[in-house]
Amino acid sequence: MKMLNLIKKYGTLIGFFGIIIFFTINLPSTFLTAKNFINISQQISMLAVVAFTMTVVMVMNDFDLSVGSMASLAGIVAAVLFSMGYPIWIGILAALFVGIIGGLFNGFLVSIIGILPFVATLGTLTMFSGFAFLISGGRTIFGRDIPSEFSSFARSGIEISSLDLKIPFLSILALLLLFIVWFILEQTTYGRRLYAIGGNAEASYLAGIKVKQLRLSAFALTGVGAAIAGLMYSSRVASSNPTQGSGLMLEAIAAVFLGMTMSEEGEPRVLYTLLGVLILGVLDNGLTQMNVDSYIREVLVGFIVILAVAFSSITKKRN
Amino acid sequence: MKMLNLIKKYGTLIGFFGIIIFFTINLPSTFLTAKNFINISQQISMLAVVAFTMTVVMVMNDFDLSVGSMASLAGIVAAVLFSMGYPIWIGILAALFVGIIGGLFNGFLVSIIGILPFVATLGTLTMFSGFAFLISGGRTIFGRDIPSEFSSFARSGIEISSLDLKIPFLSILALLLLFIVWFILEQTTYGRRLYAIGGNAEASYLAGIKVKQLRLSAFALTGVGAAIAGLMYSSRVASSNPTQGSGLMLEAIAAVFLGMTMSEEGEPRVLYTLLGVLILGVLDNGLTQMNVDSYIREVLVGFIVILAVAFSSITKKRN
Amino acid sequence: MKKLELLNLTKSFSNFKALSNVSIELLSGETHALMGENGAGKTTLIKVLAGILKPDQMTMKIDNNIQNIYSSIQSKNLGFNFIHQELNIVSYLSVAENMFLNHPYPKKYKTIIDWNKIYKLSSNALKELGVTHINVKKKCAKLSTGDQMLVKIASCLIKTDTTPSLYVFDEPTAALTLQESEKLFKVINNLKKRGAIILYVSHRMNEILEISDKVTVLRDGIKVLTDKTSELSKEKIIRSMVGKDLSDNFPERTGNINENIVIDVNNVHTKYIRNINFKIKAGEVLGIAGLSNSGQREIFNMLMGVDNIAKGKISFMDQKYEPTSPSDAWKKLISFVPRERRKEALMLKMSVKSNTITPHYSKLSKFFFLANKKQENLITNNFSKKVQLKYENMDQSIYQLSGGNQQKVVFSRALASNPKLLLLDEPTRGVDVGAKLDIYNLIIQLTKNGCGIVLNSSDLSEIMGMCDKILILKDHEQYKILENFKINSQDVLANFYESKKQ
Amino acid sequence: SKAWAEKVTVITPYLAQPGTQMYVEGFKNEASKKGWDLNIIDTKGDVAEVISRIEDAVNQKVDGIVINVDPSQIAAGLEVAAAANIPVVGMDSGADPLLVTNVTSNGYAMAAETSVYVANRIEGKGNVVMFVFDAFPPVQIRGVIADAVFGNFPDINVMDRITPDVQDGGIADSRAKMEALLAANPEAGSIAAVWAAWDQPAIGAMQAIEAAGRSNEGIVIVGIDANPQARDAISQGGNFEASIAQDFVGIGSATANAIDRAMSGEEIKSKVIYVPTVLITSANVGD
Ligand SMILES: Nc1ncnc2c1ncn2[C@@H]1O[C@H](COP(=O)(O)OP(=O)(O)OP(=O)(O)O)[C@@H](O)[C@H]1O
Ligand SMILES: Nc1ncnc2c1ncn2[C@@H]1O[C@H](COP(=O)(O)OP(=O)(O)OP(=O)(O)O)[C@@H](O)[C@H]1O
Ligand SMILES: [Mg+2]
Ligand SMILES: [Mg+2]
Repeated sequence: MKMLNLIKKYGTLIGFFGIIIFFTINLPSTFLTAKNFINISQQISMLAVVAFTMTVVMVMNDFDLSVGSMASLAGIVAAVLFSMGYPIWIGILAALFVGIIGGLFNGFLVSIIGILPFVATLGTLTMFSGFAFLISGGRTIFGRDIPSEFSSFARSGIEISSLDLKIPFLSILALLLLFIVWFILEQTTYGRRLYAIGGNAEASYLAGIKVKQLRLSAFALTGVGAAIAGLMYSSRVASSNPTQGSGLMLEAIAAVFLGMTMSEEGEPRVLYTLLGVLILGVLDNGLTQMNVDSYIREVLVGFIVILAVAFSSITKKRN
Repeated sequence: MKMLNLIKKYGTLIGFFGIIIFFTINLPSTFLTAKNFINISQQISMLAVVAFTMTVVMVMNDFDLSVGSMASLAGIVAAVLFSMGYPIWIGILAALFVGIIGGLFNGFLVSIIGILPFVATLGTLTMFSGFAFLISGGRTIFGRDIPSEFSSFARSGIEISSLDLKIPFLSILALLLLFIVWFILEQTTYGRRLYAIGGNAEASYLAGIKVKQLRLSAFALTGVGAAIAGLMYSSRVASSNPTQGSGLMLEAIAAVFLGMTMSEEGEPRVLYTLLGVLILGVLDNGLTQMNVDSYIREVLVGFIVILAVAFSSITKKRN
Repeated sequence: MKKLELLNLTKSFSNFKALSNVSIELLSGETHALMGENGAGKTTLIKVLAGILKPDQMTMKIDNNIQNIYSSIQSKNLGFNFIHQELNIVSYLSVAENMFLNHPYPKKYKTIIDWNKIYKLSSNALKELGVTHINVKKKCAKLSTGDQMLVKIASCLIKTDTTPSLYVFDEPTAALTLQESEKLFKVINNLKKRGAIILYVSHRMNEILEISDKVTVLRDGIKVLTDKTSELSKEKIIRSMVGKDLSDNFPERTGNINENIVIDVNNVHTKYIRNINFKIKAGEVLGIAGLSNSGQREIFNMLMGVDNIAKGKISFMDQKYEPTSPSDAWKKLISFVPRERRKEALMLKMSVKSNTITPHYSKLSKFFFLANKKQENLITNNFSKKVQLKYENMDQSIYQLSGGNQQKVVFSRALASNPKLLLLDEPTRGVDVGAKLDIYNLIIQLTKNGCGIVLNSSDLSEIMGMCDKILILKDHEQYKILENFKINSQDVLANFYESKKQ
Repeated sequence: SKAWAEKVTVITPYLAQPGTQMYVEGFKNEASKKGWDLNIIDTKGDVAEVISRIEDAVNQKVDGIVINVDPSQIAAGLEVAAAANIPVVGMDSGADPLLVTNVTSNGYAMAAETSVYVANRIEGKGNVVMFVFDAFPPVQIRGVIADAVFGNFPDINVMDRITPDVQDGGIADSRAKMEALLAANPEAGSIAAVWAAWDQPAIGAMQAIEAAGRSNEGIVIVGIDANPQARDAISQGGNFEASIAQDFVGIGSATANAIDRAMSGEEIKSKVIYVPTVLITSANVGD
């Protein structure tokens, strides 16, 4: 019984440390190094941003399936403006604006019209993706169209010369967003109200919480997060492609769920989401270094998510 | 008030006829022809099969996100066996078997372990896809590896010489599956029980329905449906590709939701799912014939799904 | 605020009048008890005050000034505080945060939450209740129901800019232990001394007599009594709650109790109840009574195979009976009418027919799996007639029926297998007088046919009017069985209200 | 021969493409001859992940990296490799200063050869359907060349320029698109030719034409790549008349040789290494 409870509580965490120890033993000189972890932090930065802001809606028991398309769309919007000769800041602002509008539209459908988040964001997923193709003409926008100041952002960072390390700007940006989301969710009345809605919408309503407005705005936040991730992606690959974000949605949701297995009552918490993202990123990095087939990695990831959830308190067996 | 209720009840259907009339006017000689509709029926046959069997789990208020991966996996399993020289029937049986096992695994996770369908099938989506890549080595299996008897199935049909028409086998197979699913859901006590579970799982349990076993078996059915669709797909393109099914899941779910907007109490019904699939297929066909950008089509599809759901009785405004 | 008056309050749900023309005057420094049977309209009145329900008609006066309530926020701003009947706890938030659910969080530098202040304010509020054992940083999920209730109560004591003037408690002690209740009473006394208005709802007679200054009794949405507590007695209150013509409500029991034993429950324990011992003969009605949440639900769970039997044994129709799921029970011809019909019995969006035949599909099938539509229609028709269901056709969705008729569908479902044992958990809840009578007649008919019946009801008159013997539960344990001929209302009430005190 | 096996990593987002599989095949053969410790990574369409995997490979201190994706999009990864002095060779990827060299077929020449073949076969007049894919640069340039060739014939009309959905491999959607076009243009001869920038859409178009019972209208279909399915079709002497065989296996082995030279410290002067191609028609398909 005690054993089982321990697994329930710390299973995912123990698993995470197990993975780290495994890689450290098998890759003695290259895995557990500052450089490698900086690498990982940069590789996961885009997924992390989406997962962090996805946490915001999942706190209310909602979903946003459209984040991947939104990331693609935002990247395309910026790139098209760049290619038309607009300055970088205009491209970025426009992309963020698209993120807000798209997010508000999701929120409107979910909270005002009352469509299930699953259906509403399934619809907008298709719409945003269509827009991304439409605006770009299906093309990848690359080369001279992308200003080098924009793409060099993803390649630069803060040098710590004493340690011969460079902290990439992408990682710093992800950290910043982690802090913002953490601050919003854990340190503001707004965030605490979101948790109340997720925990017991009826109680929240009875306590006079403005459920509709809060849901609306939370979706807007998630939209902006997706747009930022799209910009980061475009900067990293110095190009924009109308399908670039398509892998983000499922992975972000998986990361939040992995995180939820670590929290006390199975509620989403952004710091645990970070751990969820890290698990996915470390697996990717370590298995690549061990020359493990990338397909086995995929099977493993699915299996680990299922295992973590099965043993956690999110899963309630009916007696 | 009356008007609104009419729209609520028949909105999607009216919209469907509107679309048909629109295309008939704009494509006078080529749209509303037997030949074109036979074409459409063949083009949508794979999506239809997945959507029909997806209806089975959605009747219980569940989801299966893994159908796309399962379709890919089943196609790959068959093709790999073909390429190893096994006869066609073994390849097909093995693919169906994989469908059942995968479906049962989903059912096990959802009903015995108690994981939310969303999370469980998100995990198996990743796993099945990984297996498909693993087994195929990431390759498309094609050419001489695919027996011509297998691929000619999708190119053949029943000739109706008097009308100079050929009813494709793929369409016939989809119709057969429609009949089977319709029969199971509407004519057997098994199907009635699934609806009861969807109506109120707790009440069904207390009324003596074996909720766990039924959920388990329903997921198995959905798995088999996905496997059949995968085989159909492989036959149609005379090849198997580890990502071939990836577009199916979201479209199938969208089709079921479109169908739900037409049923009286917003419950999924397989005949309405057929209409949902038809709406998607007709849009594809008609807009392509009108040379409308495929991207605009995508935006339209998303918008139509949202519109249909927003006006239907699935959506309840809270006061 | 010195005086709060509600005048001519009427509230109906569709055609059903939950409150008609109720007027009530609440004074500062007074604890006003609101009493009445289940469904009398107490909670409805409270929800109107809280701005959650919109009344059909009402005039509210605060210190003789007319005041309207349009929303829960407005009600809060008037300084009204509520402990609602359903425990509205967000279990994964901390105790402190639950207490701040309806208050703005204090801020540092106007931006970040001042957690220290929150913890301090909330533990102070708890201290005011005399509660020191609850760590305000703990998650509410970790607390007992009683502690959660204390948290909710304490949250009304949090100091904010509007000074609270009205405290409304809807059955706060239902889940509390004796000591916890005593603490609460002290707090209420404190509040009273400070000039607050207290509106207090409870089914527990002793505490009403102990702490209230005035009592108002509602019956079927009508005010039947308001008086000083000192002028009242327990008997008088009960009589006005239940109504004088109590006995007229119940049809004559005819037919004999057969000597054949339908079910013999021999010292059974489950995870949740202990020492259950009873026999039911063919045609006999066993009543179950006790304070709410004393194990009533768990008895049904045991009989239906929802909870497994841990100790003891049951024999049913002279055979060993060890159900592991409700489907076992239905197969043996044990039928069940669950307590909460919307949650536990009905598929609201499905038809009368589907709802009637849900447990009987296997019996009605052709070739084991084909749905037999003819039989389904026949059964639905027959049993709908039998329960005198008012409906348009059997394909009509259930939610279109009135509450009473919904309950009749649940009954016709239970009868459709011609059960040997019928389990009824609060079968007349939210059902009007006419439908009630229909249900009672059905029960009597069944007993004539030799069906055994287990009837749980928190409506005491129903238990007394319908049962041959009464099993009294106390703290999830069988307390005693009262045989019919000895039963009078005073006896039962004594067991009810006082058993816990001993 | 050497004291330790050299570690070489091949990273591609496009392993599902038959062409890529053959490059990799040729590369593998050569690598096993040389006794390399080879790691092949498929990022399944994700370009940013290619960068991540390059970073991992660099961190793992491999001796050489081969990529199969537009280098301008993975500059971040190439810079990391360059900083660690690890040579990176492109396998049909595109030229880039950060690449030692790029081994490929001449895409301009292939597109020119097939489009001119079409123009000649239809005698410089009629409606042509083009299947293009501008999102992938090597394929995009083929479309540009074909546009130019067809544009130079006044009587050739490009009636539609279709970008098929390639998520499922490209055949099925191309077929559906072609079926719709055929339905919209029912008169015989209304479509003279189909030019596809690679073979899958050509196959889809052929299937659509056969299914519509219009194989005898003489619609000329050409593709590029000459994959086995296309060769099958060409050998049957139907509408699918020509494709261009890139020597995929040859590109793979040439890439292996190039990275081998780079790893041994040799400086490779040419930034592009072209491997010859062959126009495949029914005349030479059996060879
Ligand atoms: N939302 C609603 N819709 C329809 N009827 C309702 C609704 N809420 C309450 N009722 C009905 O109004 C009547 C009064 O209910 P109320 O909850 O006020 O009773 P109560 O006196 O608080 O009973 P209890 O002692 O069981 O809490 C009941 O018959 C109930 O079924
Ligand atoms: N949503 C609905 N659609 C159609 N008819 C409805 C709907 N809701 C209620 N009705 C009808 O309105 C009438 C009154 O319903 P209501 O629920 O108010 O009855 P009631 O007086 O509460 O009865 P009971 O005491 O049995 O609960 C019934 O005939 C019912 O069938
Ligand atoms: Mg009440
Ligand atoms: Mg009613």
